[in-house]
Amino acid sequence: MRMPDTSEILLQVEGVSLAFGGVKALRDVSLDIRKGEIRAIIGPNGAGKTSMLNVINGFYHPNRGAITFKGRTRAQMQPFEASRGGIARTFQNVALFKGMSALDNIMAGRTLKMRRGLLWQMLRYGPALTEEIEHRHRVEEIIDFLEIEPIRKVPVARLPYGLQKRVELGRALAMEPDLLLLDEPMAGMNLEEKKDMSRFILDVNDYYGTTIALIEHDMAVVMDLSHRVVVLDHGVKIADGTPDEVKKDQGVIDAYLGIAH
Amino acid sequence: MLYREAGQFKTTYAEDMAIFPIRQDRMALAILLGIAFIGVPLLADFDIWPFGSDYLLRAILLPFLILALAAIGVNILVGYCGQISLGSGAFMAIGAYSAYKLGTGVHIPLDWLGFAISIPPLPVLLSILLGGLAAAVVGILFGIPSLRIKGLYLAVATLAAQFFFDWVFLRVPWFTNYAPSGSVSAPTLDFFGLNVGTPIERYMLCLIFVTVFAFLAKNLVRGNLGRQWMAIRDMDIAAELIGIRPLYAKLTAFAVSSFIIGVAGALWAFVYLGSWEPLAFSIERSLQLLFMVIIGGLGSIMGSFIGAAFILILPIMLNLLPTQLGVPLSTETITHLEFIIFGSLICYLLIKEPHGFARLISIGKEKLRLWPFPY
Amino acid sequence: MIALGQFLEVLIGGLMSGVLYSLVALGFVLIFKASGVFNFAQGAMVLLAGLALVRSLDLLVANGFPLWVAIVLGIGFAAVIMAITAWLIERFVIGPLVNQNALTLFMSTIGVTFVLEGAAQMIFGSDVYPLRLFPTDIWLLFESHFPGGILVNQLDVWGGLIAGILVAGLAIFFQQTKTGRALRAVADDHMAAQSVGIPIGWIWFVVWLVAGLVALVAATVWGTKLGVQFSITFLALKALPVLIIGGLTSVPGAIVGGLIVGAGEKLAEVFLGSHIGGGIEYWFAYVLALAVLLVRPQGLFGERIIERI
Amino acid sequence: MAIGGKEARENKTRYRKNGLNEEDSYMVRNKLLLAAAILSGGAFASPAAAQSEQFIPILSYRTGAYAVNGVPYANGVADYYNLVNERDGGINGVKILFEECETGYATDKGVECYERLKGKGPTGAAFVNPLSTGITFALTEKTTTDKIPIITMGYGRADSKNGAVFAYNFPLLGTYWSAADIAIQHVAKEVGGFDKLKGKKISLLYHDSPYGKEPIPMLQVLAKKYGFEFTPIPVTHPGVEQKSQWLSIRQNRPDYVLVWGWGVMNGTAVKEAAAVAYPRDKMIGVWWSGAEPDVQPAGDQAVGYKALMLQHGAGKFPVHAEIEKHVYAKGKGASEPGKIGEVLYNRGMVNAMLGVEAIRKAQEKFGKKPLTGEQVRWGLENLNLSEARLKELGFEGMLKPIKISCSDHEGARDGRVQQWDGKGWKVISDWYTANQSETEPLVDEVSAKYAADKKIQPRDCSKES
Repeated sequence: MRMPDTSEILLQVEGVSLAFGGVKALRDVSLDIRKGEIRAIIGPNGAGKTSMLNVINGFYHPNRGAITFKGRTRAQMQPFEASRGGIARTFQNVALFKGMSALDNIMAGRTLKMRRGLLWQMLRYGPALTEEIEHRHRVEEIIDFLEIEPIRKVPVARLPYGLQKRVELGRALAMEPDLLLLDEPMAGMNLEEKKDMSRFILDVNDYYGTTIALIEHDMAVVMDLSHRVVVLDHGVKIADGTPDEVKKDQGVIDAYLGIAH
Repeated sequence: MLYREAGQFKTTYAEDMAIFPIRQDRMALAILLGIAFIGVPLLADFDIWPFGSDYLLRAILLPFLILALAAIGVNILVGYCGQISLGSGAFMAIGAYSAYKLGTGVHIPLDWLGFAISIPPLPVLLSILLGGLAAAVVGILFGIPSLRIKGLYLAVATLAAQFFFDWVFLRVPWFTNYAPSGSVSAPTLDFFGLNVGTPIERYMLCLIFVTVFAFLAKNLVRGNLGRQWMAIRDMDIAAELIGIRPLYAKLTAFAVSSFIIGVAGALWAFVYLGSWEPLAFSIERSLQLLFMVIIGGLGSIMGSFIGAAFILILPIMLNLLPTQLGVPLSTETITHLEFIIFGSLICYLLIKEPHGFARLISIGKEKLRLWPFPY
Repeated sequence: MIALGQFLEVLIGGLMSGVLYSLVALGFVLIFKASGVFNFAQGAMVLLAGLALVRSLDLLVANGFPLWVAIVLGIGFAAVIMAITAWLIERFVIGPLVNQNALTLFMSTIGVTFVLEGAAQMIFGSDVYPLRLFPTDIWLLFESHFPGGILVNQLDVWGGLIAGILVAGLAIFFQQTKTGRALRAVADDHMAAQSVGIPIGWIWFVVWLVAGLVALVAATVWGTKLGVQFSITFLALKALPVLIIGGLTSVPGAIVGGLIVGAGEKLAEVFLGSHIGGGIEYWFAYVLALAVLLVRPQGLFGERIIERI
Repeated sequence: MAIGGKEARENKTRYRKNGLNEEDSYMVRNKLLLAAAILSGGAFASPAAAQSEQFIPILSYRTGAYAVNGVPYANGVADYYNLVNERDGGINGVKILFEECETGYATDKGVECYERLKGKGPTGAAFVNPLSTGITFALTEKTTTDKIPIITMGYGRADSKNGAVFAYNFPLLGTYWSAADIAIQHVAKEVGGFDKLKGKKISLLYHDSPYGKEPIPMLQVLAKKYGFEFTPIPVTHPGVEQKSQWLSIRQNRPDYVLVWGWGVMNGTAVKEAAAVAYPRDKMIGVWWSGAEPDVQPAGDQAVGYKALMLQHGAGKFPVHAEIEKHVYAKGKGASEPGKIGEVLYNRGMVNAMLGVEAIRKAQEKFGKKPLTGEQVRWGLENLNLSEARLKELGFEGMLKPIKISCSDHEGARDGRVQQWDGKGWKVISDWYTANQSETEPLVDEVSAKYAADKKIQPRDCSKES
């Protein structure tokens, strides 16, 4: 496996706590994501993994802590800051735009890069048309890459789950992100589909050099894919390190076996 | 076998992105436009029934075209952007009264500042378009709550616009040029020296408006902005997280939608009614428009036309039919039956195809594509 | 300077009118709570119930029945009509539309409105039918304290009493009866309720029936006030802001919302309307509702909307 | 359709070149009609009308919020046409063909109904009577273009009294400005003279629509002249909620409240007045707020309520006997027999009679055949019903003589006041005639403005015959 070339830190989360009413989803968690690596976040159900991703891209606002992204430190992210800064993500329960085709879903990922105003778009002429075609080229590259050419015009609601996940990945890739957050990209997939998805993730990391943070339950996948793993349990970080280190950690084993502590 | 796209290869993305990528669709549209732009005027010109009498033109086609235009506007907001509005009637009224004011000259005395704003009467075309613009501005204003209020709560909130503007145009005599009855009548329809008076001229005028706006709207909804609207509609949170600004997407939808509805309102007042009062744009109108887009198909420009035709013409047909067939029923019974049948049909259609006629057509097309094989 | 007497009088009158709006709004809340349907047909149901009641009453009285017998039989007849209506709506409209989005359901109830309006008038006639179940005389209170006293209409007081009894009855129904509890379960999650064996079709029928009976109660009061006639259907539009302010899912909310709307719009009309042209109560309630929503998007008593992803 | 089109086109050119006779052309037209009717599912085909019938549309509303008032009126109209057909075999042998269209008091439906019916019959609509001020406003221009008179008896736009500008509008028997003047005359009489009006408070409770707003300018003029304090109070359509208006009235204690309502608003006004203990005999309704359905539901609370009469009131006259004999006895009556002679039924009948008499007048000039709207307009403009003629028609005691002219499309402006005694309407006043010196300046001013806006060159009435 290729190791990331730098140890430059892309994103740093420090001492983040998040509570909903009385429920504490995250308790004083710190972690960093280095540029170019694949970072896995694992933990049993309810450990606060998705909450962590939500904090990173600004959907949840932590009660305490700081987030440093590309060298700028803030108490909380805003969704638009995150997306503009190059954080893209996929969701645990596919969050595609159900009424739109696969192509349009991925094109929607290009929104931030499209500049032409309402009037040009209304005429669909000149610069607006040129822009639309140019972005279509980029999107078609992604479609080729994900091997979903035949379904590009199919409304996503009609696609099987595995393909939906792929389209969602395509939408995130269309944003040309610096940091890609994947929330259980392989949940509910069969072995074949998992293999495909793993290949795409590695290729994205390899080919585009995109930094990836992923949540995954399948340990085999996690151990194969990721450079470094962080383990959460009940909102607390209990381990952080290379897959091999984490695998041997007694706290992690206990957490997964459900031993009270 | 008629409807096949085999053999139609697209070699560029531009071709693939054309408004109707399938040849047969293009031909159908060309024929439809041909009939609308050439056939109808020809028939009317030679006094050929049913265009010999004004009824079809003035009482069916004219309101159909204008309400179809309004339905396109409503569809952009409700169908594409997913923001339910029950205030469309108000935006039609704003378009109508603004156009009326601009068309008859605006005079705002500002005595306390020592001067007055006076705008001479503007040409009709400009007044209608500016009327749309006024509706767009108010649309943006009433769109702001949509950032916080969602779904049916928003729908009822938009009723505030409906009732407020009903009242404003009833109560503020400035808008009606101090007409004692509060009923106003449109200025002469003078387009670049051409006086639009006869039914067929009115029809052509509305047809041009509707065609132009339908194409512009179609371009918008299949472009970047349209994708943003639909993204907001389908999953606003995910949309926000991929960089779509809800504020921008929702307010542009409110603006574009209100603009089109406003223009339709101005046409309704100027071209169809001639004289009107705020009751012409009441809550019933808003509900009627909403029905049109839902029965026609949310998120479909073509559906807006079908919905408008259905909702406008069905009650008239139901009302006409017993008399035509010579069934001896009293007017009262006919009207009650019209209500019952119309209501039942609405329910039936919603149950059979909640996505409206547009979905039925696309299913039909798919079947046709595969025909004669079942799948 | 606003006279205190007049202010109190308008305030009381407004609160009372508000309770009458609540009577209509209650029906909305019941149906929305249990099935997520925003029932535009509530106004038409009031008309139907009122017509069924007053027409059968007239017929019975004309045939020599004593008044109290006629009233009991008339109310029974109207209740049966509402039950049939509830069954038809559940069976042919709401049942088949289960799991559709809120907008489709809402529009289908407008379809139902057309059918009910047409059918009710075709069967029972479209004239205005006087109904006198409650006294409509007035009381003048505190005449010693204020010139002219404070005017209170007995009908309004009856309306308030009935609304109180109705809310209490509904509370008991929801809390104490098996059907009521099943109904709350359905309201929370109808899939889950179905999976534990609650017959959902039956429950929805019951809800529409209860809403129909609420409509009947509203019809007795409003019918006495206006005479039973088509215009009663316009009450639906008066009840909407009440509903929104109170929150779509809250029975007490419907009452409080009614009080706020009634008092607010009457005070606004009397004390503000005279300065800006009159007729502002036409939109005042809606603008008030909009303002409330901007602060609390789920209404005053509505369940909080939590966004997840 | 394409084939049909070609045929007709050929037919038209042939007609022009060879002078094809009218009958042939009619046949071709009929064939085309049939073809087109089949093509369009028959929905738009007009049934082939007999050549000798005069078509009159009835724009009515028998459903919706205003049905309570619309039904008796429409019944009166239909019954009178049937009477003419059954008793006289039509107007001088020309049978009346009439068709109702339901407007629901909605302007756009009214326009649709007008378009639907205006071309029916061999000569099109003789005249149209929308029974809605809103529809009247919307139709005014269209009827002028189509040359079809629009009869708005006791309603419509008050400025259309000026026939020089409004050639096709006929606000017969009284406009709202006349009504306002008559109402104030009656108030003056009750308080003991016009000089006593000074300082009195008169409120106008009005339906917030063009209908209700029409009298306001006239009342403002009168208020200035006589020095009474005038307060307009709007009631929003349809008028079910009037509590705040009446609470205000209770505080302001006006000496009189004029009611300009329609439909449910009238009955509600009476009940709310009772609810705030405002004396009903200080309320004066316009002639649209003074019928049985407005007071009956209120029961005893309505006793004492007064309303203007558009000349006639309730009650039966010789013409009613004729209707019972020729129409109801044959089972062709439209109304419940018990409701014949109600105020609005009578008004519908009067309205139908004036239309029929206008056609009869026009037949004197244009021949005893179906006439066009333009010809009927001449008949209306030259209509002159004397006392004797009214007696012949069986309307003696209901109406005073009417004479319409180019400059006076109103024809008469007389009214009385009636009072509800709990069982029926009682006439309580003498005849009043609206003072033209009050109304005329306003009519001239407003109609001149309309003419200028619409670029209408007013006719010179001295040259009209």
